[in-house]
Amino acid sequence: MLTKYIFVPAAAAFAAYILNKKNKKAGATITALVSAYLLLSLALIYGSWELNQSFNLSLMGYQLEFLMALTPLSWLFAVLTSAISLLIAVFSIDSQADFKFSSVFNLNFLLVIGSIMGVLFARDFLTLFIFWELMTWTSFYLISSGKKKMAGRAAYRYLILSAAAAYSFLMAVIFIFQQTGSFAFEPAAEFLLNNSAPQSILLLLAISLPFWVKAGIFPLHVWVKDAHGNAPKEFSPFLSGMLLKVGFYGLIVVFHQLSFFKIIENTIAYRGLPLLSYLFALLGAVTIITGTILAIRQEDMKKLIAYSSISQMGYIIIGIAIATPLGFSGSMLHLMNHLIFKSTIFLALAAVIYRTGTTKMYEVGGLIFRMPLTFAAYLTAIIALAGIPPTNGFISKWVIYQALIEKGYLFLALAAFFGSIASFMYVFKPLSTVFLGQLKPQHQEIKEVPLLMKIPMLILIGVIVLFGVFPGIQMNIISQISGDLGIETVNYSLYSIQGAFGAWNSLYIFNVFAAGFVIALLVFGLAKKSKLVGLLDTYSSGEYVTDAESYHYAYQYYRPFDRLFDNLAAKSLTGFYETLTANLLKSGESFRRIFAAGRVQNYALYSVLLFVILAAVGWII
Amino acid sequence: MLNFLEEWSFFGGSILLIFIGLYGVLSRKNMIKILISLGLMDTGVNLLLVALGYVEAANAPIINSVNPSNAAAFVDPIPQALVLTSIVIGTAVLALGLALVMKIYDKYSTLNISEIRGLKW
Amino acid sequence: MIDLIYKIGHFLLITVFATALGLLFMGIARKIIARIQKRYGPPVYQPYLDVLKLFGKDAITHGFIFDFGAVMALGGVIATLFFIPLGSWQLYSMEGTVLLVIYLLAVASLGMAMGTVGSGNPQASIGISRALTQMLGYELPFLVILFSLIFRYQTSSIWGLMQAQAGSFLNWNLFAYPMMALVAFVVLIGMMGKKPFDAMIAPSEIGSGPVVESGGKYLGMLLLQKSITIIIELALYVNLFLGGADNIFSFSFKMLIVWILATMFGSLFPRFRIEDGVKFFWKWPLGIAILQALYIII
Amino acid sequence: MVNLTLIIALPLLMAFTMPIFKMLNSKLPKFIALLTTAFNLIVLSSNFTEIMAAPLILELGGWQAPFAINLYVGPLALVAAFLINGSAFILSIYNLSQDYQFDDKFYLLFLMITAGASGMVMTGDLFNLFVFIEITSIAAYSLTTFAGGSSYEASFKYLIIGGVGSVFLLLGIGFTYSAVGSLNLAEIAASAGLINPLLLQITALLFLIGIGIEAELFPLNFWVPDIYTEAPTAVSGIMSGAVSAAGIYALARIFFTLFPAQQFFNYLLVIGVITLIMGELIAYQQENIKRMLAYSSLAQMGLIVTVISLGTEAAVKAGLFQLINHSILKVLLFISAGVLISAAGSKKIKDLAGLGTKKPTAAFGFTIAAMGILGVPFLNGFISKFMIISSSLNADQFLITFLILAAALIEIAYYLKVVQKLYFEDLEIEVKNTAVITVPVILLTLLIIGLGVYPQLIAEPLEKAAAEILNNSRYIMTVLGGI
Amino acid sequence: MNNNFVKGSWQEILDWAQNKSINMLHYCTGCGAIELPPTMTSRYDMSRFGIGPAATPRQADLLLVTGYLSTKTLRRLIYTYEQMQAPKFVVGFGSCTINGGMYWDSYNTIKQLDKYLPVEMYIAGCMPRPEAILDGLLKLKKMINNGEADGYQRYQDNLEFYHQNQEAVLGEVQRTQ
Repeated sequence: MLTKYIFVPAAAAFAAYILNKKNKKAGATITALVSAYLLLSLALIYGSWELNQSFNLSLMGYQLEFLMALTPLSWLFAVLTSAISLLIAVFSIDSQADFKFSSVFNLNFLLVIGSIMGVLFARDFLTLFIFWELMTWTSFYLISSGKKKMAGRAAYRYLILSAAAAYSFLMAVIFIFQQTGSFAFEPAAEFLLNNSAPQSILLLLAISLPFWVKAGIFPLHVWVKDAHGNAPKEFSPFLSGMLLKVGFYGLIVVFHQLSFFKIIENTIAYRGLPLLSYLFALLGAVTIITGTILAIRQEDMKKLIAYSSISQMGYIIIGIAIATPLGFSGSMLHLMNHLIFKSTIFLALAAVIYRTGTTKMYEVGGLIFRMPLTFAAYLTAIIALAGIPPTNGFISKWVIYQALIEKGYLFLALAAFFGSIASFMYVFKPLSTVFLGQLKPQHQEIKEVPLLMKIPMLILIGVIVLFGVFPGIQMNIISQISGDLGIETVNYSLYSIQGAFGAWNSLYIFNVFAAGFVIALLVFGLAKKSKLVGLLDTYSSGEYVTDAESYHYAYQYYRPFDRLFDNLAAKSLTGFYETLTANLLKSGESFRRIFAAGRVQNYALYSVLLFVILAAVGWII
Repeated sequence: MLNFLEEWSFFGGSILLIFIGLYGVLSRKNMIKILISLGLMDTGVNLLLVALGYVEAANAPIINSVNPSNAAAFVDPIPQALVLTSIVIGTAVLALGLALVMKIYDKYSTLNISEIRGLKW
Repeated sequence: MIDLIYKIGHFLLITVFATALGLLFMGIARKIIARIQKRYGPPVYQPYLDVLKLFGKDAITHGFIFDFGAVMALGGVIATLFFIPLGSWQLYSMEGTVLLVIYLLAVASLGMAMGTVGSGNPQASIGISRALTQMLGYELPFLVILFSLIFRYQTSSIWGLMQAQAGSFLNWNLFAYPMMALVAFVVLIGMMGKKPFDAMIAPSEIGSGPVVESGGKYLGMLLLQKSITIIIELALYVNLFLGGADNIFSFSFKMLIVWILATMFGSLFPRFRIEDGVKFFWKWPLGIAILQALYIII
Repeated sequence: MVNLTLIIALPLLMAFTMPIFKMLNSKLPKFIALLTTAFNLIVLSSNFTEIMAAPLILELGGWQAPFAINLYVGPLALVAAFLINGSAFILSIYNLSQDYQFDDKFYLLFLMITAGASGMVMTGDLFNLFVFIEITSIAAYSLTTFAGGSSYEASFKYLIIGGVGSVFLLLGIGFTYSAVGSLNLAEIAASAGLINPLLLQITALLFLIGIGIEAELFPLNFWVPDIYTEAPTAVSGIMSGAVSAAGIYALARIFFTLFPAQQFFNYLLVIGVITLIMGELIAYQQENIKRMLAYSSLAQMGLIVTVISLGTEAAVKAGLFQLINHSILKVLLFISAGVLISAAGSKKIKDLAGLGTKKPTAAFGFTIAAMGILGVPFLNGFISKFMIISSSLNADQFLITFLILAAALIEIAYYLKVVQKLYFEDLEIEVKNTAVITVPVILLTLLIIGLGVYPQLIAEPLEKAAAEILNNSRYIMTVLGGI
Repeated sequence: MNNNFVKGSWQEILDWAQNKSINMLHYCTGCGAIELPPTMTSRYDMSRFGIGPAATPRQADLLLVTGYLSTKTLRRLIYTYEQMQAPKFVVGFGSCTINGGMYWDSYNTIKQLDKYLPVEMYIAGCMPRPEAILDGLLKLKKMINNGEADGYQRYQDNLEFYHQNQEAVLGEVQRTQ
């Protein structure tokens, strides 16, 4: 009974809205309960892939049927959504104390979860479109309830972009509906297959446009920074964790289930890969580079992490686009790992924002002494993001590298290497500016976040390390998916994955790492005990340091590196979109000035002119 | 020859009247002149309507002692009925227009229509 | 079980050997630089004395993260040592070690970075930000070289790459792909933070960079970490380009030659500014590496 | 089965006896207006099933079809009449709680305008149509002046354009009469072949301009922004909800029955698209919320005309459904905008910031209506947008579909700006107390969501209306009864 | 303070290591600083004895006070001295550190360095030449080797004495916590 996954959250949403009016914590607890319930019931129906459901409706003379079905891919995404929303809900029970729009937030949050479930289980374009629109609208309201003015503009730009893409989707889908008579995926796939190649490619591109926008790939990534940066701190993890991924779900559906790859098989190929999918991979590479360069420049922590999400998305699209078994499982692995460690980072930063109230990095510092657990969560997460061995981030990147090197795509590999190495830089920046360095006087008495906010962080740390050592858990669901989509699977065991050039045994590495650590600890213990000294007692060439503010190096952390890219960052893509819309609407303004200038005699004159023109036209024809 | 002139003098006259009225509405600056030319257009159209109903050498469609109902030659009564209602409507519109002009005059203290630009947008 | 003990014993032996060799190399380097500057310079065993002195001195700490950083740096480097075949000693023959080594080195540098920035001294943070920028500079050409090597020999384990160069010295990669070897040499200098690329520990500008706050045993541990890193990087270079060696002595001899060359090369040039360093790395070495890679792929 | 003529007769009667009611008790006129509109609704619904079966012809004055003035009430006319009287009913509920003191004259004109609009929709005779158009416009001229200030100027402009338009219309009627000799629509349609093509061309254009003003087509609709902005809320509501719907009906009736030549439909198509694009572009620029709504309703009219002039049955059905949705949504928009304006004391959008919390019902009404127009699923806008796109696609007009979608995108842009201002910005101005409009808002929201979730409600009447408007031969047969 | 509980032999090894490798923080206060570069470079080459410059007090063992000391500089000097770690030695250059030298009657110089910091050794000369510096440093290494250079010990033992002298001249001195 798949519709229950949509209607339970929807019903709970309205209940949460009403209850939250009275007591601030009620809304978030309801969200937590609902997502826990979803997670549980999803776990129970694992494996029953034939579960589907359809009901048809004759609407204004159109025979429409709405199909819902459970596939391994949608099961995985549904589990991820409900897991992440459970953690966020538990986190936001306390963190919404000071949040003005908390009841609207919970209402929309549950509606977003419900609509995502709808999108995932939809097997026909109309249901997909309806729930996709709902998801866009509810996330629009969620984003605009963030920081004052900027959140409004960010959400506004996000909605216009996704609405334009959704309309192209609608046009293409209705065109197919007229040809095949039904909205379901299968007949559309056959029709597209035996249709003329360029036309079906065009159609599929139009259908995949909203997925490109939602996934934040290069030309359409403009909304991601502002949306994540200004969304309320509880929603950013969900936004960058899950909403970006739903875009990828769509892309996978378009590439594999609508047989996009089979269609472009025979087009001209570049090194064994159809040119179009190589182009997508190239787009992914460009996304990595732009995302990384712009991430390094950011001063606002959430914007920095938003850009890092964009660049990580580049990895996933590269993995999907090169369509090799290794590539696909690498990108799915990275998709899951990215969700895990990205939401940990955002939760950690949300905890920092909850306590300090600011998102600017140079306004905080030295929080490790006041918030050690948040620091630990953040540290594990960035180790995973940077792709350092004992964590899950490295495995997915390693698999993607194996896939790239196996086929010898140099430029894609170059971008991937650049992305992962540069991620050390923008990952270390918040660590050193927010957590290390000098502790500001006004943050002296900050306490650690309340218990309910600690639990999700702890769970996520555990999951990062767990998947880091035993990737096999993730692999068996991925192999099910690739089996279902017709890609042969990569052989793996509980703690090792067989790459193109060698297996990867993460348990072994973990033991060696621990051994090295023990030796170093021995060396440290043998020497004399060291004397603890305060933070302000540091070498400052003899000068007495009194105020921590001036002694904390945080503003423009990588100024020398940024100088290399000053001109590139200046002409950002958003400027291009802004001017495009601005002069389009200016034409409206000039249009009005010519015609509606307020003189009634002109209006009368226009009616006579219309008569004369039409008469002339009629007379000529 | 005569009836041709007769025939066309009605149509030509009324259409000419309409054009004069139209020109008045489009070009005059003074609001009252605009209203007058609007009235002119109305009368022009009414004349045209009546002219349409003209029948050769027939008398007015009024049944009284002089020409009882069974007389053959009546001018077509329907356009005249139309003209009646349209005259009523024309006068109503003009009266309303004049009242509006008075109100506008109170506000802008001018009758020149190009100066009344309150609603530029 | 015995095999485990054997392995641990072997592992400890290698760690001690590498540290000793590393410190010896540092002593030799100081001797060579002194000789170039026409002065005698400290005795070759000077680094051992420095380490001994440092572990004898008292030390101050700035809290838990300061200690944790130092331990993680040394631990990471020792763990990386485990995966490098030094001559005949091969502890770990599993595949995929080249990429793993690059990232494990990153663990060590991240540990050191976290510890030193934890000290709260801005000079340390500036040093680390320079180090990371420079790492981005030299890491890119190096990974392109690795990409082309792995693609050429279809294996990503160092042991495999070494075997591929067996036979006469003619088919060492140094001679098979001379340009790539040259680029790798320049990257090696950058990786070790030798003279032209040592903006991150510039004593005059930022008071010896990251290590500004670490005295006593912390400086000692960082010195040990530096020595093992030198050994690892040299070993990597020798394995990849000089065909490794069957016994440890010829292996360390090859390492010595490369080390002397690097020191000499290093002591001639003034220090690069940070962004010029990155620009340099991305202009010539990266260009040549890409050309080489294209040559191999096509 | 009450005689349908009452729908026109009763409001006129009540209108002219309004001064008497005022003398009895000053509050009475409001309730009388409410009662009459309610009565109209009851009469209409009682005839509903019977008209669905076969269109009803009512002779006034006892004569036989071609001579007498007859009312032709087909399914389309019924739907339009329902729309007009429905919005009048809702607006009179709104007037109940209105704070500004309208005396009996307002309600007199209000009933007159409803009667005029229902008359326009139901008449089967050309001149009768002209008379009803004039009644509606005169009522509209005078109703706008109730808001004082620069509304005189607006209604004067409308009067001039209306005057010129009525002259054109009268000329058109004159020429058709001279050609065909009868004013009955069916008679003219039956003998359409006789008129020489040149004259037919001219008369069609004259009608196009005459009724185009009422149906707010491109060059003729510059009175719309001034009137909707300056008029009191109830008036702009009735104008955009009912009167423009009647205008569209008249346009469709004339062009589908009298001049079914494809050439005129191309004109209408082009004019409609220009109106749509022009309306949306200018609406985006507006600071004044009522002017923005005016341009948006003008653009929607353009959209409806474009879709209907596509000519296929699916297109006409989509156009009509959009017409119904548009009226409901616009009435709700104008009501909530009116309350918001009186709360903020100014018509500028930027002063409406932060009213979401202070005026929840009005802000909620505005948001629901805005989302309805923008086509959010489970609301009525979505179904009509879906039908418009599919009908224009299978009439394989790709460019038109693209333009419609682009216009819809611009529409999203400017509605969102207002919705965001309402909810997500903090309040600067102190809020004046305003009328309570919970009843109309709830009624309309239920209607919007009801139509959105279960559109089958009006699927069947729409089908019949579209079928009936398309083939005029059936129209002639029913009216003339095969003479 | 941690000297006594460690066995004698281990301390000897440490002293031997200490003298073999001394990190020198040359605090260029006065005119003597210019003498140090020649001692370090190829002509006299101080580094062959294991003595090299250190960038920060944390890494330094030896504090060279190379010339006259104004009161303001003394405050910085004391703060740097306290930032240095346990086996630390102070060497004064020239007569200015001994008895004020040519600034003997100026109002703002420190006449006798010994009152404020425990000085191991003075190297005479109104700025000693590199040979003198080398000779002094070699003597210092011998002292360290046989454990006589216990300046830091003396500073710890009679901390009170030194603090009073410092506060007498400087007023309130900020101590590292």
